[in-house]
Amino acid sequence: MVNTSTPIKAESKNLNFYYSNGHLALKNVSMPIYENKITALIGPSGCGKSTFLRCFNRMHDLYPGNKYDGQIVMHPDNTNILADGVDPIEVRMRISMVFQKPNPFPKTIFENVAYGLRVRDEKNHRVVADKVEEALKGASLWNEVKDRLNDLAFNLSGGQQQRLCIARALATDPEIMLFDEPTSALDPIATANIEELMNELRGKLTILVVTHNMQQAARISDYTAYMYLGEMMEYGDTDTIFTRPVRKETEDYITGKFG
Amino acid sequence: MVNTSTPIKAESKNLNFYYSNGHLALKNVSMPIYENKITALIGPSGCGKSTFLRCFNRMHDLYPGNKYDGQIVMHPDNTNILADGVDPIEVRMRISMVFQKPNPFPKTIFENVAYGLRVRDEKNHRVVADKVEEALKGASLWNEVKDRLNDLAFNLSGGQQQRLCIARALATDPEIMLFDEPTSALDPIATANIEELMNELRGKLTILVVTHNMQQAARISDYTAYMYLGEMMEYGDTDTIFTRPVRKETEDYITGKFG
Amino acid sequence: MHNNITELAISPRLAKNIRRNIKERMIELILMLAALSAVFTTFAIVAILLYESFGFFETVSLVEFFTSTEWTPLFEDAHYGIMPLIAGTLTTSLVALAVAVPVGTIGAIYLSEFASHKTREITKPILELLVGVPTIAFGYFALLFVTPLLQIIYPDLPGFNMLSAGLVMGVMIVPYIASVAEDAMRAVPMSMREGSYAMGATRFQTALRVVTPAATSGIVAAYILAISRAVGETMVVAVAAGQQPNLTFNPTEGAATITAYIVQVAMGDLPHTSIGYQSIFAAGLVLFVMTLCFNIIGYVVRKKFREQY
Amino acid sequence: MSSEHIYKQYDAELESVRAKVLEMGSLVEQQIVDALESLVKSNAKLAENVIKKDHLVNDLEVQVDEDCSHIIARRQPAASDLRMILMMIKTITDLERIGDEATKIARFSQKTQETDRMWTPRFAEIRTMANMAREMLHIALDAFARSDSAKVLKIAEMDQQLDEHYQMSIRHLITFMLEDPRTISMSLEVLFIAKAIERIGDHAKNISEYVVYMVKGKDVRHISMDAMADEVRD
Amino acid sequence: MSSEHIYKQYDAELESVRAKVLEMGSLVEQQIVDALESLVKSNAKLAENVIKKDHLVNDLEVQVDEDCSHIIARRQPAASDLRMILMMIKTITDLERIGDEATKIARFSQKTQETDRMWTPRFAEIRTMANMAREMLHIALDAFARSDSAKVLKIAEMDQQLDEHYQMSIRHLITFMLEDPRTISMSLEVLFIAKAIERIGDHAKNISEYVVYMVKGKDVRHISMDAMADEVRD
Amino acid sequence: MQAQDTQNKQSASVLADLDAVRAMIRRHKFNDLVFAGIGLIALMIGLLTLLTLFIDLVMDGYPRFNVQFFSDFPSRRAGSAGLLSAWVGSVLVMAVTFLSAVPVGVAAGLYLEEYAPKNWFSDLIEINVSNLAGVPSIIYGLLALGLFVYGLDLGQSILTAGLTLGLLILPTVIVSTREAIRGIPVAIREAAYAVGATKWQVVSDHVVKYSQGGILTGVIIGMSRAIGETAPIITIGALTFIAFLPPSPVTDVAPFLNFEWLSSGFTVLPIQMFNWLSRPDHAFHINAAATGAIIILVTLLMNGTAIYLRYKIRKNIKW
Ligand SMILES: Nc1ncnc2c1ncn2[C@@H]1O[C@H](COP(=O)(O)OP(=O)(O)OP(=O)(O)O)[C@@H](O)[C@H]1O
Ligand SMILES: Nc1ncnc2c1ncn2[C@@H]1O[C@H](COP(=O)(O)OP(=O)(O)OP(=O)(O)O)[C@@H](O)[C@H]1O
Ligand SMILES: [Mg+2]
Ligand SMILES: [Mg+2]
Ligand SMILES: O=P([O-])([O-])[O-]
Repeated sequence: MVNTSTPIKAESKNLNFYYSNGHLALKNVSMPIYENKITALIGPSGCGKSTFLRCFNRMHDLYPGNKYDGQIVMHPDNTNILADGVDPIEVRMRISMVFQKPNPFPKTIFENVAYGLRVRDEKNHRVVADKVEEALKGASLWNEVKDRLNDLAFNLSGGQQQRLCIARALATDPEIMLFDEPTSALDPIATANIEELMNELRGKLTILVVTHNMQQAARISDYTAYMYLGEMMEYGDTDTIFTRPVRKETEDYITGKFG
Repeated sequence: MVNTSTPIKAESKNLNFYYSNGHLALKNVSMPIYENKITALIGPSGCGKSTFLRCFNRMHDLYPGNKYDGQIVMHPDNTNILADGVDPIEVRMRISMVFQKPNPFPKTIFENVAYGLRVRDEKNHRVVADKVEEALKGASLWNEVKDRLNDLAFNLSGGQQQRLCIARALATDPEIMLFDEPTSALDPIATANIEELMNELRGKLTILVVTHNMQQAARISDYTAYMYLGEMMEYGDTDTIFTRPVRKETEDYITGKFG
Repeated sequence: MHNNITELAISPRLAKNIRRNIKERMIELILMLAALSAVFTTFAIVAILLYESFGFFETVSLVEFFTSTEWTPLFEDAHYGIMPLIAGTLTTSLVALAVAVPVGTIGAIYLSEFASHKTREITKPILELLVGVPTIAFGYFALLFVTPLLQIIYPDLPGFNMLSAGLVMGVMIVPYIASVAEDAMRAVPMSMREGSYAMGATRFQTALRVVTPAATSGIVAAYILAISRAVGETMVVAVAAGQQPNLTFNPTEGAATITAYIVQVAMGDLPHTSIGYQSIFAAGLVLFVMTLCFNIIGYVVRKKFREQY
Repeated sequence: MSSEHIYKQYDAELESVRAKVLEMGSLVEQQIVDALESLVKSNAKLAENVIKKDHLVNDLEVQVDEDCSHIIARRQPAASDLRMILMMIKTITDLERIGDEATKIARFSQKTQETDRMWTPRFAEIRTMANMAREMLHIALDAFARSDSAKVLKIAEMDQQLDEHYQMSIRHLITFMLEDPRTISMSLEVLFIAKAIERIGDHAKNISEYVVYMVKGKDVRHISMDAMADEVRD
Repeated sequence: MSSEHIYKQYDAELESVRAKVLEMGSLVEQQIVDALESLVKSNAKLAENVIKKDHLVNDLEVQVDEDCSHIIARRQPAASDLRMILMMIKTITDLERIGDEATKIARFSQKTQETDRMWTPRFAEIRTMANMAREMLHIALDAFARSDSAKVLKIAEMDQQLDEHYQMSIRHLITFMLEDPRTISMSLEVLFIAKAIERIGDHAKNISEYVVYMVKGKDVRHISMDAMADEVRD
Repeated sequence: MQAQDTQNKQSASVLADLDAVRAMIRRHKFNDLVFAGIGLIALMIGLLTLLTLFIDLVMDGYPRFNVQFFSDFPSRRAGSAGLLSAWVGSVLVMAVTFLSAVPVGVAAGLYLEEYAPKNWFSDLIEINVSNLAGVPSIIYGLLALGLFVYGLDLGQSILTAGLTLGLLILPTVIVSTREAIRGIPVAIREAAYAVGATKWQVVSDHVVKYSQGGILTGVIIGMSRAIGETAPIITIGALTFIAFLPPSPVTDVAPFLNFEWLSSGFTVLPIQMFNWLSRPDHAFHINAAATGAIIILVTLLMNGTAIYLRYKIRKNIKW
């Protein structure tokens, strides 16, 4: 069912996750993330989608007391990014993230996109300018902002801001991009633009996206994983999941029989 | 196309609306609201859906400088609720509203539902208690809260809070209920519950609902109006609007060809 | 037919309308009068200051007021140059700011970005307590604790000096700046920080490059409000800096500030219409105008910050 | 169908379409029975009835199609719900065709009664075939009603038998015509009836194949019976 | 199809299914042409080709059905998009049937070549009919490709003519058989071919009716030609 | 084999990159550490000062912590001087302050948030309030001196002092009232209006109720500021040596209330402290220290209460 000829970019193996209050939010989650494909995570609220996603860039390390147990192995180098010896900052340099609400920095458009490079001590102006342009083009934003790169990012519309955040993430050449409900704060038109953009990134970038909106997962993803109560209930290619899921739970969720 | 045998409960006639900054947010909007049916308003963000909805309970009167021009006629008494002589408070006693985000008062569950009665100077304890129970039953919440009516409303989940707000509105026996994106702050399961509840209210109550979510309009409404840039582009029964709309603009919006 | 029925149903409501509306109007009127008290107070302040200063400036020319380098209104040989008082005020304020701005800002950054949740929860209230300590206590502290301490290091320091008054005032203002600046930084949404961390930034990079710029106007507002407070501060300087008008910017000397002068005059029982009595209003007017300027700037900056989030 | 949707209305809508499809099925089944009865018993009234009732079937087809399109537009069905709807959209086309074939038989029946009654012997074979086809349709509809995908095997087998019967009856008819050329015209009518019955069997088989799609999500059209058995089993 | 969807992928998916349907259409059209050619020119190879290629049509049917179900599940089509998808789901069933009928003709063609060549005269009529049916299919597919609902009227008219041709050819065949009972077996084959062609016409008409549904959102099945003309016009 | 090779190479290059990256990260993290140290020191400065200040006062003043200190009038002899007239004065002045500032402040806050139309008039009030909050306290003293003492001829009385401090904390009360009200979401108001409530019903049933805690916090903070306020009281000319108590507010004859105390002369705690502090005799400095410790204790208690209240409110209300 799953196309096995596509290389695997990352793989979670028996991943458990405990929040600082002891809550076990992920239970033995194993799944592959295929290279240059879009993988969507769906499931009812509180099932652990965001928790799972945020394991990939060790975002949980920002808040003390959280505990990982299990592995997330990146390929081709076979690094377990959850291992104790691995610095979260190093992980975040390889794996970018785009958040639910557009969160541009209070800087100019240019500086927003350049931020990742500055953090990486890139001093060469030419290199920075080129990268910024490339990233903005990649995020389909270049044409709209090329004449006002020095405007404050806050002056952009919500959808543009979100594309700016995507450009910011793109500028650092990440190996994987994480999206946590990237459109739930946007109106339908901006949503469609972001979805279309993700569609264009497919094939160039490995994407893992959490979405509340089942239909969105159906529209944009190649593979879909259905999570429930911290467990991975079913994983498969999107066409299959949406037309003939294997498990009753998935079927019920997809056809609106939960409750 | 539109079922003309259903009585009309209210009707907007050539309604224009100006915000205090002079912005003309509604342009000559005319449409009927059929009795005991669900009418949905859809359209891109900023098209004036909420503005239109809030004319029905004169919510705009709370903010000075806004101006109505045109009529909203209620039947059977033929009152133009926008007329100068009509007290907005009186209008609000006939037409209830449920908001985007659940907004219970920081009071007990009981007092939340009873509030509308208190405002109407209802002093009889029996009457109040009966009405509250009835309203909570009407909002499918009674079974979940009957043992803790004196708990603070904030202790309920988001979906329950929204149903509490519906109960609060129901308790005053409104003739029309307005819903302004009632589920956009809720997760899919709570959303489905609210939609199912609205479905149960159909036939007992006239409902006007604004929704961002086209599919929601498709699921729950009997009639659908498509608004664009403050104008009513198309109005018709929901089946027709979603399978063979007349206007190109509606078609494009519904099939996702905007942009 | 229909119309009749509904009219009957509505008319008792209409009757209630009128009573209801009168009640609503009355309440609004009362509340408005209360709000006007603020305007009244301002006008009263301005009027009193102007009125009494008017008497003062009938005797003293504005030129002398602003150019004379001596302030001895109570002496036989009276001079009316406000400059010494302003110099004293500015010097103590600058010393205070020199302490409060760096300490307050760094403290704020540490609290909002580095401190653990627990540290923050404990430290923040203590800082707020510091704001509540009566200034007279700080005056005592400056005069009887800090000055002797400083005299160990610097034996020539006079008993009344602006340095110790300024230093204590600085520490007194630290929580002001730290608290307001930290609020401003905390108002920067967590999502923005997560955005930065997600790019691989460290805490310090995030604090310096993202949080601080985002909170700039809030932090600046904190500084300005702190200046205004330093300028208007009375008891610390009155107690510890001495009450001798002295045109100097050397903090190791003693000097009177505007506020200290007013206290000094008010302590002695001057006759109501004397020039000495009037002089404190003239000095007060100057002080009022200075703080007003800072307040307005601070207000504007803070408002701008509020609009941002 | 097992658990219920959160949206009761949705359940109701699906149920209503499903009921219409089943109603259409029984209408059509009755048409087959009546058409045959009219043929065998020379009951002109019955034949007329079959023909008159055809519009009911047509109306139901249009209705179900419209209902299904409304459900798709309004409910965004997925997985089993979607498969059921697509299945029904296909099924009604076949049911409508079966109705047409039944009507065709009824028309021949009317004609036959106008002419002579010498054909009764041939009817025995036709009757067997018709019963078989009716049985197939019945099983297929039952499989739909019960979401029973396994029945497709039985129906496929019956369809093969029916085809054999049909081939045989054609051979018989040819012999018949050769023996007595005066019967040619009449024989042709019988041949068309046989052909119609054979088609009914085909349509019933189609429906049972759709049931497999609905239940298992697998397309078993155009594959061998062995392959089909594999698909249905697991 | 006029303006573009915000989702280019969606446009691409719709276009791809549409292309498959059209491909299926031309495959089937070619099958008709080839089957007839093989019959007329006694070209056994061609006949075999037609039979061999039938699986291509079947495969396309399965593919389009799957694609459409995926689009419905993933894109929640509405309005014209939805109508187009439903239309295609129906259309391919008819196309597949046309393919079957063409294959059937090809089979007869093979048989005919094995036996004798005395039947050529009858082929003239068959040929006319077949051309007509092919023409109808062509117009229907063209109407689909161009979203031209008006063509349904022309096709309905042609279908009537085709039906008349068919009735006539049956009468001719009966006369023929009566004249020379030895030809009965062969005549029946020709009769089946005629019948197949008549069915092709019917299927083409169905497709053109679906086009009306796709373009106008109106169901013009089972109604009189006049009513149809009304619907198409406004 | 080949594939294996390229894969190895690829991972090798990734790892080489990683070494550079790791070195960079180490550098960055060192900066973190340095700054954290500096920050901790900065915070300690404030906290340690407070601690030292308090300990200093307590150590200096501890000989005077006894009952007599509270029950004696001031005296020329440091050893027998007490705080009686000062703390009674403080209590009475605070009463006047509370009664004058709170109703007016809350009403003004309500008007500004709920009633005032958005125009030049409300802007005027707004700017006034925020400016008043920043006006140095001594200016209030001047205002009171010109207005209450001489203008209205109220004299250097408890009433004058109370009203002065009332004006002084008025902006605090108004601002905290407004902040508290502003914390109530528009949605709550609209919800109440939507079921047909009138404006006053909305204000009294909801706005006032839900902002009580916030207002109370503001009032306590304002009062604690007033209690330690020295400059304005000096300015209006409070007496520094008072060996009598004002007439009692409660009497034994009807109507049991007596308002003479309002116009009585008075002193308050901080004035007493300032007075003792200004004397050259070190013995009086001990009295000053003891008084200072007491004032700090009182204000700390009040502030502590306010902070606790705020914390509790924040925890309970999640809009
Ligand atoms: N910081 C936290 N501390 C403790 N528990 C948490 C924390 N964040 C989330 N949880 C819990 O972990 C579970 C999974 O949360 P998570 O945010 O991953 O869900 P989600 O699937 O992303 O839901 P949503 O769709 O609402 O974003 C939930 O039960 C939640 O209550
Ligand atoms: N208070 C206001 N003052 C001035 N203009 C306003 C105000 N509120 C809304 N508008 C404008 O009126 C138009 C209609 O707004 P409205 O809120 O009714 O849109 P909407 O269709 O409900 O959009 P949404 O889906 O985002 O809620 C918009 O252009 C908006 O900018
Ligand atoms: Mg067969
Ligand atoms: Mg025909
Ligand atoms: O629909 P058919 O009779 O041609 O199978």
